[in-house]
Amino acid sequence: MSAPAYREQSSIPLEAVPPTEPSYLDGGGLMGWLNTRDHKRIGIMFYGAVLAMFVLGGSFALLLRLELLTPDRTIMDANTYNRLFTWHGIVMVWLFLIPSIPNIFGNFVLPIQIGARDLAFPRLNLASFYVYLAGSAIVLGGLVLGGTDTGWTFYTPYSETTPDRLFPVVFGIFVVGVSSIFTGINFIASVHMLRAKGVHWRRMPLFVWSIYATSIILVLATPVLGLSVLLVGLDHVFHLGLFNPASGGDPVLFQHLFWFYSHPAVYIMILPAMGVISEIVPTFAHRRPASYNAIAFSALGIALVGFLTWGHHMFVAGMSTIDSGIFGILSMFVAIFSAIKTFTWVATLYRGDISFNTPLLYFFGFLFLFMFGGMTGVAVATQSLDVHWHDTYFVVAHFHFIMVGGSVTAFLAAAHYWYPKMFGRLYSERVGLLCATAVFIGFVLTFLPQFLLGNAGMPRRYYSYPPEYQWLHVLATGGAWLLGFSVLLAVGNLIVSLRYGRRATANPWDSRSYEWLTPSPPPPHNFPETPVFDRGPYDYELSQEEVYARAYPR
Amino acid sequence: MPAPILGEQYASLDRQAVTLRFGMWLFLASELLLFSGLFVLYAAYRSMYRHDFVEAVHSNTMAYGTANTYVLLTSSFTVALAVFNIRRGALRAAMWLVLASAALGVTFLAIKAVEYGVHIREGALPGPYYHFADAATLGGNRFYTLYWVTTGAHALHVTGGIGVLLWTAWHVPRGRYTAGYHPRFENATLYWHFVDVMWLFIWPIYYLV
Amino acid sequence: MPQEPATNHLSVRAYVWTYAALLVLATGSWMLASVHVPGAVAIGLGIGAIKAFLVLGYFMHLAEEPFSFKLVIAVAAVLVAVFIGLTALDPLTRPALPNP
Amino acid sequence: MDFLRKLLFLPEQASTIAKEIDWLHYSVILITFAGVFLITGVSAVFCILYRSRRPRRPDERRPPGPTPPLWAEIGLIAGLFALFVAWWGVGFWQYVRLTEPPSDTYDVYVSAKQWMWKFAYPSGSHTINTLYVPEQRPVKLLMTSRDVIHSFFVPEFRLKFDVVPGRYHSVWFTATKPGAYKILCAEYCGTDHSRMRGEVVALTASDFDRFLEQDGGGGPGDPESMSANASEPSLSLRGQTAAAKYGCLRCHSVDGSPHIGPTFLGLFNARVPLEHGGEIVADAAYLTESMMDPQLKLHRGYGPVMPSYLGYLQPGEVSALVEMIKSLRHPPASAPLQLPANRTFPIPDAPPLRPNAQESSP
Repeated sequence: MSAPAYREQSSIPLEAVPPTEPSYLDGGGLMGWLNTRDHKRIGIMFYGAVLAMFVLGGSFALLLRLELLTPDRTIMDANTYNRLFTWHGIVMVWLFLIPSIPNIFGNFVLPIQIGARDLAFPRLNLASFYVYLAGSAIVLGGLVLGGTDTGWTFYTPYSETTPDRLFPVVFGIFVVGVSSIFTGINFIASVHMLRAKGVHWRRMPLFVWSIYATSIILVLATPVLGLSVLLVGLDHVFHLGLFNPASGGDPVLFQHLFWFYSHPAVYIMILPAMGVISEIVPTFAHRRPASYNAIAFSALGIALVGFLTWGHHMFVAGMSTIDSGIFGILSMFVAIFSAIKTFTWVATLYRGDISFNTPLLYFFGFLFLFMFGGMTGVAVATQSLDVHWHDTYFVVAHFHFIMVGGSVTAFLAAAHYWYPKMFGRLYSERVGLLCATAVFIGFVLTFLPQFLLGNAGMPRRYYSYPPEYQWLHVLATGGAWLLGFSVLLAVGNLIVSLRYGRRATANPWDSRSYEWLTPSPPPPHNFPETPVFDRGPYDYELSQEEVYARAYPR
Repeated sequence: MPAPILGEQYASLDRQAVTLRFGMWLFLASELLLFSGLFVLYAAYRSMYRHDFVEAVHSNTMAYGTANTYVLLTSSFTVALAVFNIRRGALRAAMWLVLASAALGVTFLAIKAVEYGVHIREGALPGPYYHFADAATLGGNRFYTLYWVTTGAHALHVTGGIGVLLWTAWHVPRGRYTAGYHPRFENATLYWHFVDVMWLFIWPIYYLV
Repeated sequence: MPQEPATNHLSVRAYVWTYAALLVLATGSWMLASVHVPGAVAIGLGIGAIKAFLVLGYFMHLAEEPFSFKLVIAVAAVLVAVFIGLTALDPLTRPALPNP
Repeated sequence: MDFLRKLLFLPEQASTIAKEIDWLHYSVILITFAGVFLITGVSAVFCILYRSRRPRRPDERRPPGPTPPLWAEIGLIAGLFALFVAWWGVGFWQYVRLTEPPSDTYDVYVSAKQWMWKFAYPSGSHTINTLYVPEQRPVKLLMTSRDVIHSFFVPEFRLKFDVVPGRYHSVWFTATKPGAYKILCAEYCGTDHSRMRGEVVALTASDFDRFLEQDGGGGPGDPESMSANASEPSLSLRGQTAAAKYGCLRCHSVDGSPHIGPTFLGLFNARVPLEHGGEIVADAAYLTESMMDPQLKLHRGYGPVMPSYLGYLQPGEVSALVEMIKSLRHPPASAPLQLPANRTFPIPDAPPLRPNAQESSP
């Protein structure tokens, strides 16, 4: 039931693969890190940068919630508030959520999970990191110089006429997009070309499938975002009026362009999270996923059908009724794929051999919140209901259930799940379980009231609001601060364990997936010897010894 | 002649070459979606201003655009021949063919510059600067604004492509490519072809129909 | 120094024929533009697509590449079509209260 | 049901459509809730039933676990899909009803700007931030914006639609009972977005008539609109001014005689034969379109000579012109203006509002 059970099986994997080399963490000095081509080191560098962005975006959120404590001014004026929610959106979406799981855990784990020594284009990978840093610097620079108050959606014609410093911000987003495309190309090429002998398509771990599906979106949707925000930037600087009705333009067209990226972007954020969950559930239930195909193909389904649903953000924007209807039904298809995944996860628990560790507790939170978010997603995709809910707190709550309840919870789950592999230590299980519970409670407290606020008619992006909404806002603010502190505590637990945690074995969770075949932390070239696989990643019917024997034939 | 470096993650040079080309195709797919946004705008505005757009197309400088089509098609041909030659190991021929393609690219830009000059003189400028007498409508304004943005983006890509071609040609005599292993050479040509393909769609919608 | 290509790569003749076909198609599309025919847009874009197909298949050697390469371009092309189609459908089917 | 509505914090149902939409709302939310709790509950039960009870051994082999039968998977997916499609069907049907007004509506022109709402009534009066409508009668709003995108949102009516510059959007509703309801701007529009609020005041038929009669001078209790209104002629009068200003009357007569263009007299809602075949009802949509893109659907028998007025006509002028044409019906112009235009009235009695509706708009 609890963690100590693992102590007894400590040394077997290590004996099977004796660590003959230093780990990837050792040596090289500062330049060895900054100039590295090692996907694991690049992943760790992304970890640092992305966490910093998370803290930044999170503190914006806490300030916003503080302001909403009272119906009128609490700590800031309307202009500051409008800037702050814009920054919160921009930082969280582009600088935290999009790169978070793919660039940290995807980078670190994906090559190992396909049995490769590195990604296909290691230099491109490093370039992706520095391009990301440069883009973030430009965005943050633009924010420091005065920022922008358009909201992260940059709707025209407001964004074309607002007197703020828009160009550096959108240009920075464009640059960050380039980094995303680099990463996506790298992942797709690696999955196609670098799988080790024996890892055929249906033997890939499910996390690889979801990162692969994510990369398709990264490569094919991001350029459209780059284009549309640059066009807005150009309009802002040169007043071309591309989307400005004063010169015959159509503001709704910008929304088409914007959501063609930004709806699939939601799947960029949630698909990797689903991949993490698809790894955690079989590992802790110690059994094969109830249906491998269902999870793998629904990931591809989400990625591709996700491209066809962008119009459901525009039901009341003045889109034609026929187009609305088409987008409405296409949106329902995506929900089906997510439902398939959810059922499969739950079915995997059935008659398993379940050990209850922090990642599984996070999975629990994820399951509830993601389903709630997903089902309210179906609700807001129902057109007549969306008319009432559109641009209210209901929508805010819905996408935070997916983005925070889904992606951030899965991010924390992944941080705990792969922690032993990345750093060779175990975190404190007790604090971990406590934090997972606190994160869940804080989250529900923050966002459940927001559904009710939305029902009551509270529009989003409101600095001041009718006083009858106040007590729900107070609840949400309290929850937000609880959520903030519990996330900090969870991260603190991981940081403290870097130094004080017990040493981890190669396979502390008794998993069968490929990344647990290497020592913890892995050597620079991932595998002590080139693996040749004669088994799948979820073969729990094999014993530990067989598992090793079927990956390293002698 | 230095031997090509095999990355530790690859089983063979062939595998590495295929992967590099595959990466390039992925990048091209990404670029295609970038241009698609501009085509979307064209399609949408054309459906809003049908008559204005037809009128504006006929007012456009068709001779320049058509000349440029032939220039780009020819450069595509020469750069394809360059690949043919490097596969045979005829390095010098390959280099000269690449340089010829780059020269054709410069020709394209020169014609484009002259054409832009015509537009500027006629007042067919984007957005608020538009005062073109032959298509003095809001739709005409839309058409030429999109025209400038689209061909401008394309011209930027052509400029980048010329840079890549020159860089590639510079490396040919330095023994970077061999008959057996030249994925980066092929990637440079792929990029150039892509620029050509985009023009194949820009040309009819902005100059012909 | 020059050696025969190792695999079944294209011959010079194939390149020349492709080039000739491209020139013919370009000229054809140009001439069509001067006579007014119904569906000129579709014809113009269709000819453009054929030309693009030739360049992709032969000049860019997509025909020789593995299936995965073709799939990448096919998926991208389908997405572009959907993107253009569903977006242009909106202004085409809006109620006619266009502009104040 | 009312209990459920309050539990969900939904505001009261004050339009005809609100009740129907709420039915869908309840069923979607209840099924959603049930599903989420059921599945989470099942997985919690699994976690307890199948928890690991013994220490791990390295030579342990575990059974692969059962795979759910295919028919169960397909059945579940198909059932879910049917449910979603049913929701979509109902939702889309209601959405179409929301966007397509009945024919006999009372029309109000809405123009939004940062950060206020202006409502212009066919009688020529207009009000700021407060919209007066008759109860039990369909009201159509023709909305446009003068600057950026706004969104007209009345929670009690379950009604929201973006107000986009450069275009007219029409929405309609029927208020079911007298009262005052919040108008909120739901699309972010700048600094005072959250203060861009207003009120819909639904009046009984007799009160509304009284409002119309007395309102040649101004909206009740709204000094700003009153002063603005005192010198403001009716919409159709302003249409006449606009028609003179843009030279419409040089080609279009108002007395029924054909000229370079078709006459305005009796044009509204007449069936017009088209140059390229077919015919069309000359409603507000067609008239507006013909001002912007005259050649698109040309009246048969007239040359393609009219220029486009796109970009020249101000937003209010289009609606004024349409109202003007509307007023010119057969028999010849008995009363193009239903109200004496420039008379001032004493401030009318406050309409009967419910107590909670007294909150004034900013």
